[in-house]
Amino acid sequence: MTLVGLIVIPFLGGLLCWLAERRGDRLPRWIALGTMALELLLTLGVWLSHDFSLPSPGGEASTWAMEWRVPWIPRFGIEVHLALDGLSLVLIALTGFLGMLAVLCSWREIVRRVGFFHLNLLWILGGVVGVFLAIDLFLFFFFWEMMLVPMYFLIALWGHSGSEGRTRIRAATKFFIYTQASGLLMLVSILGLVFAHHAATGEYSFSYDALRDVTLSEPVAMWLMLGFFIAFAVKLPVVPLHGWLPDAHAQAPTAGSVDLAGILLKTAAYGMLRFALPFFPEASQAFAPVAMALGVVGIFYGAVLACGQNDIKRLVAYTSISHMGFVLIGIYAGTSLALQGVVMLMVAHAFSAAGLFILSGQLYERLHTRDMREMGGLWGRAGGLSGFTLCFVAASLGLPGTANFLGEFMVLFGSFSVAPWTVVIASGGLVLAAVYSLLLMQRVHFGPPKDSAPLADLDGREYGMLLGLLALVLLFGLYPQPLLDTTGAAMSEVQRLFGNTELLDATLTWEAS
Amino acid sequence: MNGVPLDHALVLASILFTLGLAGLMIRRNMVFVLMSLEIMLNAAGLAFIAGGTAWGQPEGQAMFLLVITLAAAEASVGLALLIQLNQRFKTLDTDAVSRMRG
Amino acid sequence: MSFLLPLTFLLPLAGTLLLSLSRGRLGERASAAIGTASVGLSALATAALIAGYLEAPERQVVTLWTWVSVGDFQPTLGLALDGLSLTLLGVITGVGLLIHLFAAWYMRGESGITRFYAYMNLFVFSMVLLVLGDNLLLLFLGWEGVGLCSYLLIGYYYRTAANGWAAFKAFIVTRVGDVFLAIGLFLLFRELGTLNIAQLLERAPQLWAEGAPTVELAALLLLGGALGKSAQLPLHTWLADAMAGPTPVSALIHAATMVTAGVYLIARMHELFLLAPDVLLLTGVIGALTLLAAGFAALAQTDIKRVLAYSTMSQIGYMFLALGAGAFDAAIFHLMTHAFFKALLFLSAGAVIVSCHHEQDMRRLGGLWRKLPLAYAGFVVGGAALAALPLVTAGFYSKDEILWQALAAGHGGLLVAGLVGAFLTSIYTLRLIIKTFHGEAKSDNARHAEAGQGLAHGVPLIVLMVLSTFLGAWLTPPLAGVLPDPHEGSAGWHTALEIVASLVALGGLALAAWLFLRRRKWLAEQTSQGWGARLWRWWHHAWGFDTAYDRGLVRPYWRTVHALRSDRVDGLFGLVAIMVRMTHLGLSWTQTGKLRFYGLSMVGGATLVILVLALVR
Amino acid sequence: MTYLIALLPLILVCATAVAVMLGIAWQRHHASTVLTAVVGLNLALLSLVAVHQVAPFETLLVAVDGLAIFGAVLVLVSTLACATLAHAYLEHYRGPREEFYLLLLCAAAGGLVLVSSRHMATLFFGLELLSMPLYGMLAYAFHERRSLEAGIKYLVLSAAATAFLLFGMALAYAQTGRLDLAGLTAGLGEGGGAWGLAGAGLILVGLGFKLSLVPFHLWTPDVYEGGPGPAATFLASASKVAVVIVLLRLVIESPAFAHVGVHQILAVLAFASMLIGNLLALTQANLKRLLGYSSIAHFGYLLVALVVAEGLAVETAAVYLVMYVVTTLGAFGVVTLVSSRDISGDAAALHHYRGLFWRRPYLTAVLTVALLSLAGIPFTAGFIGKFYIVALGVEAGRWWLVGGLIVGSAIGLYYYLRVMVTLYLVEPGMQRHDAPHDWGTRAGGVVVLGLAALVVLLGVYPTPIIEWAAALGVAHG
Repeated sequence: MTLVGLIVIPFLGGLLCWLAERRGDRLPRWIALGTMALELLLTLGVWLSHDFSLPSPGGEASTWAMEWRVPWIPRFGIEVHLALDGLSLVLIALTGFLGMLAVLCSWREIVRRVGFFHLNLLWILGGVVGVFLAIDLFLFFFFWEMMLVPMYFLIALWGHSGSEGRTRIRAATKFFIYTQASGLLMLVSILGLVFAHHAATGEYSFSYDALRDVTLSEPVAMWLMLGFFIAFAVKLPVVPLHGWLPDAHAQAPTAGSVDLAGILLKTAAYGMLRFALPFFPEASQAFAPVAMALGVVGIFYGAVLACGQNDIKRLVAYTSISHMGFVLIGIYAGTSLALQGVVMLMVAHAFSAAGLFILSGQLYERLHTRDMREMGGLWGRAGGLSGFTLCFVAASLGLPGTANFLGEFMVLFGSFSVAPWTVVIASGGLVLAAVYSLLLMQRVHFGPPKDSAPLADLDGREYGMLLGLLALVLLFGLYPQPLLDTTGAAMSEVQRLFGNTELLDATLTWEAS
Repeated sequence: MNGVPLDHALVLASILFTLGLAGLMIRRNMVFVLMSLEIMLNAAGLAFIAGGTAWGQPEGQAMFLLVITLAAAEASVGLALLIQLNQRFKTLDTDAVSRMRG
Repeated sequence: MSFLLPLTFLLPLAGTLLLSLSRGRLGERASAAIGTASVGLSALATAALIAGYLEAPERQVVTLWTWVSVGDFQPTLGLALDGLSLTLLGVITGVGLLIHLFAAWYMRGESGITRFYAYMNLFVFSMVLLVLGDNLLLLFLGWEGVGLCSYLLIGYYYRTAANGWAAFKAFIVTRVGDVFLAIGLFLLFRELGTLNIAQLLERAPQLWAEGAPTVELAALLLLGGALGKSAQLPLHTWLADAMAGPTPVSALIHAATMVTAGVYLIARMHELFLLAPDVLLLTGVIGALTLLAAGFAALAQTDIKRVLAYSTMSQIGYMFLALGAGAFDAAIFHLMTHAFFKALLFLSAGAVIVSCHHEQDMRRLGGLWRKLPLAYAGFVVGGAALAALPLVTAGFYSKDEILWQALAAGHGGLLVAGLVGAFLTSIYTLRLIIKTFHGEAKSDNARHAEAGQGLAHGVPLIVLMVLSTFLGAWLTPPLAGVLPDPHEGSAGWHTALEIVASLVALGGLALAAWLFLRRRKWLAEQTSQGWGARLWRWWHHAWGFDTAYDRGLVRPYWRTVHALRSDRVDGLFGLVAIMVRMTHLGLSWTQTGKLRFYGLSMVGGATLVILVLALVR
Repeated sequence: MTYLIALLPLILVCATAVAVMLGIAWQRHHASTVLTAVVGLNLALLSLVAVHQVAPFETLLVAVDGLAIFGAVLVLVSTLACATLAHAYLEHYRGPREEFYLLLLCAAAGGLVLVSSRHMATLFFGLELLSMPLYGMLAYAFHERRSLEAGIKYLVLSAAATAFLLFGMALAYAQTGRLDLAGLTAGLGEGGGAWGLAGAGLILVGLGFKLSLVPFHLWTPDVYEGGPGPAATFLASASKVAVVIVLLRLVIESPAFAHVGVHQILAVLAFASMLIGNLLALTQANLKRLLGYSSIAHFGYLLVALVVAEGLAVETAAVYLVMYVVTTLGAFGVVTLVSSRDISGDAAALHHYRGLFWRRPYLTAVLTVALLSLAGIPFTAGFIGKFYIVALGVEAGRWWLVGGLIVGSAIGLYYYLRVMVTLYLVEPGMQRHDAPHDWGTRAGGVVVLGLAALVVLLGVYPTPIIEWAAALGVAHG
């Protein structure tokens, strides 16, 4: 039931916020904050009370720490089937935490229709939690698509209109169409799997375990895998399919950007780890070089474009593309080190990107612009804001000691044995990461100040948020083991299913001989 | 059976039907449009009769009765609307009735 | 005693945290006090460690906790103390303390002292971690950390955009080297399955024969990292621009400690490099080239600090030369003495600059030796050490050791390069002193120079002066057992070389004195026209590397950025959207609203249907 | 007796129509007329339970089986909704109001005949009984130019389509000598001959027109836009359902009709309808026209079930129909309610709806849910429908159609979202034509709220509908 609670709490909280709107603006905020705090606490409680260490080596025992299932649509064997393992736990905790941040960072920014705003915000989070928990593919798809709607409203109604004719509604629509259309491809693939299973066993089932065991012919597996891959690639995003991201990030309100970068992008990586690789190990294996190449392209393309932006949020958005390139490489490298690195990088990127977006939002509140050409020399004016920017920029460029460094380097270390050249080229991205990160510093905080009047310093809420984020970035950068232990079992399961070990062993023995 | 082969009758019906269609597409006057419709319906009726006769069944003629009834009903409703058309638009030109488009 | 080891970096870290979390509530004095005290305490801890080590010279390892543990990948937060790291630790905290102290004088009255000390402490923290880390990943942490601090401190005067760009350049160029280092790490980990330095060095000879391609590659990659950090060709361009930072920063980071990290890295990994003789030789050649190129460039600078910057490159070139010759201990010895005398020179330069109201162009200085006696003394002592004045200076002993080792190892070319470099060093050093302190004051700033006062000003200079003399050379680094023993050679040759080197240095000084005191006009004429001017400009711009990089890399990159700025790939999808819209418009045109047209379309449709039926059958 | 029970719904509806007619003749009274109509329809709906007991039941002309009952339920529910909406809509109409219900009841009777027809005569009879009153309903507000235009257009084109259908029937009859559907299709399937073939084609054209499939779709937006809200609602829901049921019988129940060519044609029509319908709606600024285009696309999707015509096809079609009807009724219901105060034509232009949320949140919520459902987003009935279509396409390996559906719904999203967000935008100086505050307690409000609830409920818990449809699939598949 805890699992159901995890999903239902945000939805109920959202409704409450809406209803509380008529009692003033403060109440919905507190309700939303409380809801997300409850969610986080519940997750932490689960974390403390369950053992996420490695399951029995045979792997036959259930790999889930918690499970809950009831039939839903018996006609197709669809069930409400929720399950939790280390990976989902970490991501849900992340959702809870960033949810709190999202509520906090819109405390001042959102002044119109507060209740409805928080309804949307919490429903997104509820949908995301659903994605992380659903093990029935129908249910997964259900939540996958459902969470788009409140996100759409969030961007379309509370977003900022951008420069150069980019309106928030256009951005929101673009986001929606990209994700929805690609989602349908995934639905097609899911159904393909289901019917393949039906053909083999005569039963309809959308269950994870059942569909994982379906044997497919090679071309069919490849096509179905591509369906999944494209859906996740759009959301991650992988480069030719990234078009929605800069617009959506730039135009969304701060809370929306935080959620998008921090959590929604992670659902894609989660999907790949949970579904795309285990379902189609051979096809994924065959596809891995392409995927990794796309990852490399993403790293460089995102970095180069980030350098060319004038809008600070667009810059940060493109850096996300670049970072997700590393994630993609790590996922398809498939060694346990790389996969653990992917988890690390996801968490780290959630923090650093959230930090940067919150900072951009605070800058916007103070300067009423996101155009970096109108900034410059803020260091002396903006007080602690610049210092925090520096810290998060450092995290974003992968400075050792931050979680981002560990994530990136674990990915690279782990992938090097599988794809050395990819890693060598991708490492070049580290230089570009430094370029765009420091460019941000240079253009916003260094140089001659445009105006001498000091800006409002950070208040306690803002300071606390940023300090908390920073502390987490450093904590996971220096002592990540609790996190890695939690996801270790889940990742080794992925690695086992993905079956990259043979390949790895082969290369090693070949080189040793 | 009489000497008219089924095919001939059907060809005749087809010609009638095509005539009606052509009228529908060419004439702009609402009255002629309604007349064209009548011709088309009657072509269908003719075909039914031809078929019924050919197969020696009464159904064809029964259908013809239905068709006639329909034609009458349609004409009456059509004429009623025609009168309103004339009142509101001051014309019987169907092309004038094209305010809604796009 | 094991608690002392972490203290060496935890104290500066505490300083950083205290300063950065103060949110600007600390005053100037409090900030300086905290910043200096933390390093001072760290230096005390180091002193205790040194005492302990001299008593019982054995390797100490302290593991704080396992950083990450995934399969084989198990880097720890582990510290290892041996003679090599102890030497570096002493230099970092000792010289660091003096410089922190001096900065209290230098920075007085500036805004943002708290920030300055926070950065400085963070730097000391990172640098200590760099030398203490017992695995390469932790070393990399320190490595990048010092890079960040260097970036921040170069850009300390953020209001001038150029300073920011200089900092930017410094970070990016060193980052290029860092990427090589990182790839080297990947390679080593894949091949040897560990990042622990001791284990690496133990396993490497077991796996690889001397000169095996993989080990050559790994060494080459590490060398790439070292080149970036230590400003050696071809990644040297950032150091001269890095002088935009406050002068104590230049002294600490860009002379004494951070830039020598590359030397430390190679010395630390010397067993790997010994397995890769080609790369080792390359190291020496690069060192020789850098020392010459930077020596010539130093001749043609007009900014005090830039002269010193090129001189630093040149001296690190010596260290690389020594490494290339296999004389690792000589390199470290020179690293130490160089830290003393170059810090002294920079601090003296800082004293001059502040005294002269932030004037640092030699063409606008002059005649200061009476007004600024202490700074003058610092320059003379430091300059003498830099020029390796025989017998009385620390620089003589260390440089001599390098040249001798090069000879003993049979690298004649390197020896010649070293001697030529020594000659150049003498010339530019004397030029620097004469131009700055002698002749007439050439600007109001110089005429109204005010000598520095106070302990914070005097103590560091005097201590460093002492260390720059032969007294400093007595502090022999305890490197026995850590680094391979120096080459043995005949004592006769050694003495001969000492005499030759002394003559070269003295000859350089004599030539410089003659040129800059007697033939000033002739020199000015020669450098302002014809080939002389061209050569001068070429050297002034340090052989035009910057221009070449700008044209070859930077501008093409920005052109790419500009070309892609509007996200062309996304534009392709935009094209689809436009097509959809066009189709929509085309189709909307069919909604004419005309009854007859609608009928027509029905007939058309019917015809099609029937045709298809007929055809398919 | 069985006969009577089997035909009880039809009888009840006709009787209600007569009663309404007599009532009008005796004394005009809006509320009581509505009441009579609603009671009659409800009785008919209830009587379906009894019909269920005797089904399946067949005569030469009608087949009262599961499919017929299913169709009858949908038709009656739609009619009920229309009647209730009409009450709200006509409340402020200056002119005779009561006749509308008479027409509505007649059309409903036509629909009932149509869903159970298994003979050309009943097919034709039902279709005309369904269409003829619609002319009147569409042109009901004839003093309003648009309404009149809609009526005329529909009259002429529908009559032409009827002519096509009739002529097709006649040709087919001449070829085969049979008028019952099974026999006719069997005859055509055996070889047909040129006349029979042409006949089959023409029949398809006639039915295609009623379903507004591309290229017979041009009338749809004009008629939807011009017709009064309740009439358009009926046209979009009950009338289409009935025709689909007929087509379903025609294509699925008579395997002989599974002539290759027919399936190819249906596939092409489906593909074209999906794409063109959605493309046409792209920048549409009139909500009713937009819904018209959207319905073109939706019948394109639905047609996939008829193209496949095996496996899950019947089940898919049934589920999709339910989802579509519920959603469409909701969407049109809101439009009708919003328009109900407006004297000068229907409030269908998008700017009428700007910021509606901040004036009438619940109504907007209903419309939002309906639009989301049309777009096929989870948590709504439309998603289940779309899921079925995709599943069917995948199962049958009709990749082109699946691709068309994906592209179509991507395009579709654009305009659904556009409308949706308009509802929430605030503009200063917005024109306000507010509904009375007690709208929600009135019948119309209750109906649309109930429909929205149903849309969500079916989206979350579709099992009852699926089981019903699955039973149909077993019986007819």
